[in-house]
Amino acid sequence: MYEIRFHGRGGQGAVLASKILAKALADEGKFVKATPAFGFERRGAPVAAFLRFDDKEIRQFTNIYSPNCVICLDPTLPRTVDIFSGVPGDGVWVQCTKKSFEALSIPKVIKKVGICDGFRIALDVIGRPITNSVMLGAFAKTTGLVSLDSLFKAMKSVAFRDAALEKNMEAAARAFDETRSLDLSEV
Amino acid sequence: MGKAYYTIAIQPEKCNGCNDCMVACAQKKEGTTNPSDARLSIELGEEALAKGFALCRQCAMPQCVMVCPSGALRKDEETGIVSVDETECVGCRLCTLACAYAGIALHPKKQKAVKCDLCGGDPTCVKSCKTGALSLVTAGDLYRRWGDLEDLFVPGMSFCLGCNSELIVRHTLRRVGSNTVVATPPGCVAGVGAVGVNGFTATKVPVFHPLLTNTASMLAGIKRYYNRIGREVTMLALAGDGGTADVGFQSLSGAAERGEQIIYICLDNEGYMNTGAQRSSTTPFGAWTSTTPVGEALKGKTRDAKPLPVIMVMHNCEYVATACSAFMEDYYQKLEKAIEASKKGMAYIHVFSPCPTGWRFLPSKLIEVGRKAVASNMVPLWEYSREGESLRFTQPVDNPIPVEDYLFLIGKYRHLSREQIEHIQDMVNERIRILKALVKE
Amino acid sequence: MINTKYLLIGSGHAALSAIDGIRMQDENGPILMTGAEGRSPYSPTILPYVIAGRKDPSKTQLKDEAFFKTRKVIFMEKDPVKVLNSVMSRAYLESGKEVSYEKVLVATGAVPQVPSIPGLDDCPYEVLRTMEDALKIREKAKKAQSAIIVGAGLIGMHLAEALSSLGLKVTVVEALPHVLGTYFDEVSSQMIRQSFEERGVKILTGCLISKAASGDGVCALSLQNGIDLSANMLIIATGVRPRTDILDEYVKKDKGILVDNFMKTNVPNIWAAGDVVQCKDFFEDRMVLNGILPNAVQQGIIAGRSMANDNNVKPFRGSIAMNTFSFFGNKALSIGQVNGSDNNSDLKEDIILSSSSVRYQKILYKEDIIRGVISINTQLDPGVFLRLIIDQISVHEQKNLLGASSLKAGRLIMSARWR
Amino acid sequence: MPMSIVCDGNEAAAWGVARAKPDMVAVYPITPQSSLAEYISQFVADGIIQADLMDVEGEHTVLSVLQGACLAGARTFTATCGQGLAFMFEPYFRTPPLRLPIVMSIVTRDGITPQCVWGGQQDAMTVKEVGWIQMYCEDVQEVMDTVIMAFKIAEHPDVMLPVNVCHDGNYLSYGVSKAEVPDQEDVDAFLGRKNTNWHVALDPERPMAVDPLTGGAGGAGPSMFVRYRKGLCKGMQNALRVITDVHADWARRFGRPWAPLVEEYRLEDAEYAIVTIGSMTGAAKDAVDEARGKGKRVGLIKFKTFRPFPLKAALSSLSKVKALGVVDRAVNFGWNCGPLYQEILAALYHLRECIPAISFIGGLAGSDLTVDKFNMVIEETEAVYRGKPGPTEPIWLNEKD
Repeated sequence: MYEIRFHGRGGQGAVLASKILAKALADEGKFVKATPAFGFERRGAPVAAFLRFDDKEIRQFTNIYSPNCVICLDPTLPRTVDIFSGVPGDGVWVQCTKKSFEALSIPKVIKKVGICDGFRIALDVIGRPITNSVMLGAFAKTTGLVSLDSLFKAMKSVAFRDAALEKNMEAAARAFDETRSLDLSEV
Repeated sequence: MGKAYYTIAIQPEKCNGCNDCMVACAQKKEGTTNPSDARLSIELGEEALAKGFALCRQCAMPQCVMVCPSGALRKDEETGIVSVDETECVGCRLCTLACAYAGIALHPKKQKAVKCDLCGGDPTCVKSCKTGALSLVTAGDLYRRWGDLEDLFVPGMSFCLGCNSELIVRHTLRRVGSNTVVATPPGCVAGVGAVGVNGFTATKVPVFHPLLTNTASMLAGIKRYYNRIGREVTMLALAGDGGTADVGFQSLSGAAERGEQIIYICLDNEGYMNTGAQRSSTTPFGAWTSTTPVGEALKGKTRDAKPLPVIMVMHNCEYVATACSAFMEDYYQKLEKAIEASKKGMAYIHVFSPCPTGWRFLPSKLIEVGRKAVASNMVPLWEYSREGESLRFTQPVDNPIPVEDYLFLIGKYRHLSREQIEHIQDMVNERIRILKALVKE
Repeated sequence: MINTKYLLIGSGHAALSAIDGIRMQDENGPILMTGAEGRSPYSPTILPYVIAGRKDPSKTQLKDEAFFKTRKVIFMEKDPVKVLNSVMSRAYLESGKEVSYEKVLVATGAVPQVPSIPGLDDCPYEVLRTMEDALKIREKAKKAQSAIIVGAGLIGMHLAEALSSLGLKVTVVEALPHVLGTYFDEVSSQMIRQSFEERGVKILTGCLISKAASGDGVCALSLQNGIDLSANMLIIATGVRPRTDILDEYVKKDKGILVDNFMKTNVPNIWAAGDVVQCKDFFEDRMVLNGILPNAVQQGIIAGRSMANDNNVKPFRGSIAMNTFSFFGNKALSIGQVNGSDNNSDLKEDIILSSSSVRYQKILYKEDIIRGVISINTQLDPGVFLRLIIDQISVHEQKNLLGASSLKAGRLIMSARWR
Repeated sequence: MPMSIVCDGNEAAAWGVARAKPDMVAVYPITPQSSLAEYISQFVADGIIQADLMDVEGEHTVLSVLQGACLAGARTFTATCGQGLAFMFEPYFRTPPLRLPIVMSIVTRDGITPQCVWGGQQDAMTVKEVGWIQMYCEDVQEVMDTVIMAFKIAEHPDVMLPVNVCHDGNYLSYGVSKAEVPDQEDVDAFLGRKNTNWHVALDPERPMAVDPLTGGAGGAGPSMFVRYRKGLCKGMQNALRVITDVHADWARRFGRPWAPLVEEYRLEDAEYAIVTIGSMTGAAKDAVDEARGKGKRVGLIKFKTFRPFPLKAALSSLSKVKALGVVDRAVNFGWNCGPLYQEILAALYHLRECIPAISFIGGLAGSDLTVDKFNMVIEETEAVYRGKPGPTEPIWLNEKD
């Protein structure tokens, strides 16, 4: 079983991202379960979403406390939220940032880091700093756990507001191209 | 005395001003085709519905006959026709002064009074009218027509002696007819067994108890489904003021806003009269109820009644009217409009329903209480239709009697102080002022 | 002794209307009506027409036997009440009979008012109030060539037309400046006067009489302005006064019997209606005499309903002056307040005047409410205008049309108010 | 071909509604049911649901219009929770005696006060005594399937009662998982011909008085009233059989054999068991597996049908073990325990022996019932099984979160 925790701010689409990824993984034959952390939908407030997938059926519908992977949709969030809480080790971290690897402080529990200047891509392509699709592209590139095609397919089945489907796919694709990853176990 | 006679009735909205009636009359009575020779006259005003009629009503107590100094006018006790004996008329014209309907005039050549004699009982004008604006009816005809309709409530329901609500619900259902689902929430109508008791039903139509709170909602659900399956069934609420203005108000408000096709009749007896006369929001200021009692410190209700019918006007209703059993013809006309309006949306009629038991007056005074309520403007009778877009007084009261003439008929007001009466009079004046502001000139 | 529930004293319009008023509420309560003249009920209003020969005196009856029969009324045609004992609820008739009643309506009407003129008592003058008076005048007129009529009120002017139409040379003497001054304003009054004068009737207004004398089939009057008049007939038509002489001192009277708006006197079981009463005025807060037929009918109905304990009876709206007056084929009408100039300066007038023909109309308004109408030969429905005045209907929007096209406007306004 | 989707529980319920083809739906939004209201509205807008959508002014009216429509013959659906359910209570508690087969999802939510918009089963548990059938779902797919089955159960002539399909606010309402939307023709065949008001109707073509005054101290009233009451109780008892049959039929047609009343998990050789209800069961099963991996003989009993209380099925399962840990997501204030626990105690009276049981209360106000929590439940239950005296008060699982 593989557990992913999304961190974002209200309005960036973390919950939707977890849904899209769940669909994409399901399409690839995985068993999935995703739940958002619940709260009021205030813009800008830290939010989290959880996703489990496995090759066999998953039964538990709970939050995730020791994720294998942390996807963070907002560059400022690591300063206010302990996004690495409970990561047991050998963790994967996909971060939206324009910083370089060198400028990141990477905790010991993280084995692999993927970075992507999601804000710039989102602003360039979508016109708004909504980074969920972008960071799904970054996740795909970093981990290789899901294909870009599956993500596109999942996006198509989600009702994007403002008919922004094309732009979201474009943003994800560009993120896939631009994401750079660093495998610390090889360092 | 008391006999019902024939008269020619006019429905102004059907008249197209063709003059056929006048020409036919002139031909018959004067041998000319000049409308001005006719015994009836219809003048057209500038607005479509404005018509000026001059036509004898064959009054029950004809003033023209009573003032005639010459003995030339008489009302036939058998046929009811008021006629002129031209040989005895001296042309003094006092009869024309006595008639407010312009129903009698002086013949310009003969200098004798002339008037409609119903052509002896088969009036030419009515036959000539193609639009059906003119018809020959008896005053009693209306009542007979209503009487001929089936009473869809069973006899033997346990209403109080002289109950106004019984009068209204029986007449209402007669007119609305059997293709109807009746909802009667907890209240007097339900309390007397309108839905039935212990397995016996009290109506010949489908009937049910909604909750006190959801009459309009339940009817809306039924109606929507019948619409869905393409059946036209009338929804009729017979509810009290508690189920309408108090706890039932939210559901009524929502249904009106959504334009649910319901005829909603509120029988406003100004309190919870079937459970011991407790206060409701339509209980008027100063009234005694068992929860607004009269004692050293309190003297009846301390707030004015909620003006529900006016509130309903501003509620997307198709039709809103007030009514009173002392004016049954007025009620029937409103009921007919409500039936039509309910095909498009909500029709709401607020019926003033004096309660001899809970208000403390003799059952025999019921109609008098109703008349004085109207005459004092305590209960102004009006209607509003979305099509007409204006409020209209159906029984305008130009010189209202003082409210105390009404209040003192009723036990629940017996304790009122001068200040309280003045408060009520002020409230009545203020509400009439507001209503008048809603009348489109 | 006769016992009755309702006693109606008088057989004129007021008493007859009271019958219908009572029967609206009480179908069977015994009603006894007493007349004075031994005739079927008739209206004094018809008498000038009898004199003129336009009405057969045998066909003046207002109600036939069937009327009394269907309404279960005992009518004693010639049993005038002499005294009414209000304390004992008894009426003593001139025939010596006694009637014990539960409720009584006094509708004794009025009697002519004769001014005190020196020498008049010795003159063979006539008055016109009863059929007997009318027949007498008619007989006398057949032999006479001329007549003097004192008083240019309705009766006087009616008589002037009647006698003139019989070929008599008629002179009318009036103390006031205008004829029919109660009902018509200066302009209309002048029009009427002119019409009379064109037909040879001599009219002297503003004239007071200093003395009367008679002899040799001729009556002579000396006027204060020095004019002397003489004629074969002298008729006094200076008005009437309520006939209250049958009442005892317990019933309150002023000029007439004082009644409230339900026609009740101060004595609980006594009502009064018609010419005998003094009642509320429609426009002003004062008690006025009420010698007007339509008012008498209204009062009779109200009195009857009130006597029968009809709780829904609406109070009398107050006395409104009104009359229709026909002269030489012309039609005059007067309702309500017609003189805006006097003490009613807040009234506004809307006048139509035709100089070429006898045609005049004046509508008086107080703000948007009609207070009075005068019409001479214009087209309007008198009853409709009366209703507009009584109901105090605001006619702001229709004022122009009311003046220009009174008939149509009146009908439109009234019809809009019917159901 | 069934459509495979990944959706949350609210969308799954909406798909269930779509396949059941109701005539009228009325919804008033309330967290965490709102997205269900939105899905339904969107489905109506898209023509996926061809029902009359009554967008009314509150839950009280929601149920009222559905009662009216149902009395005229309509198949109806709604959903609510928490305060909405409380506001609806007046018409809610007359729906069963009116014998109206209305289906309503309760997207369970904890009660106020303190103010709370998160999951918990306090709402549904509070209204359990008035005659609605209540079924609690564990999974997204089960929500969809149960909504469809609910119509068949409600409208069964032997039942004629309203059904609540309960799914947990937050965890199931927003929890996403793979699900299959059955084909319309298959559902049509499963539900059969619709006949919702054969029994009670407001129709001028067959006039009847619905709900006359009945009762009083003498005459025909009291016995008639008792007849109505017994009829309702009978309908409830019949429902147990019908629920079982309908689930069996569903399994046969669609290949998904949901336990209709009570589910047993690894109970056959269990010495003690934990008892669950709703979406917590998944984590509980994982905990049982873990414990089994450590050699502990623990089993699990899950209640799907809570009303009517499936006494026979419950006894059959409960009697297989020697100690019980009952986990509730609501509070029974009167007994200082969880409501399911209280019911289990009542059921246990029917066994001649005394089985010790502990009341656990967790998952209130959206709190998380994780595998760890159930590990603790298993430990405590095992201790009681081993002879340790059970606690006299409930154990509050999220007390120290």
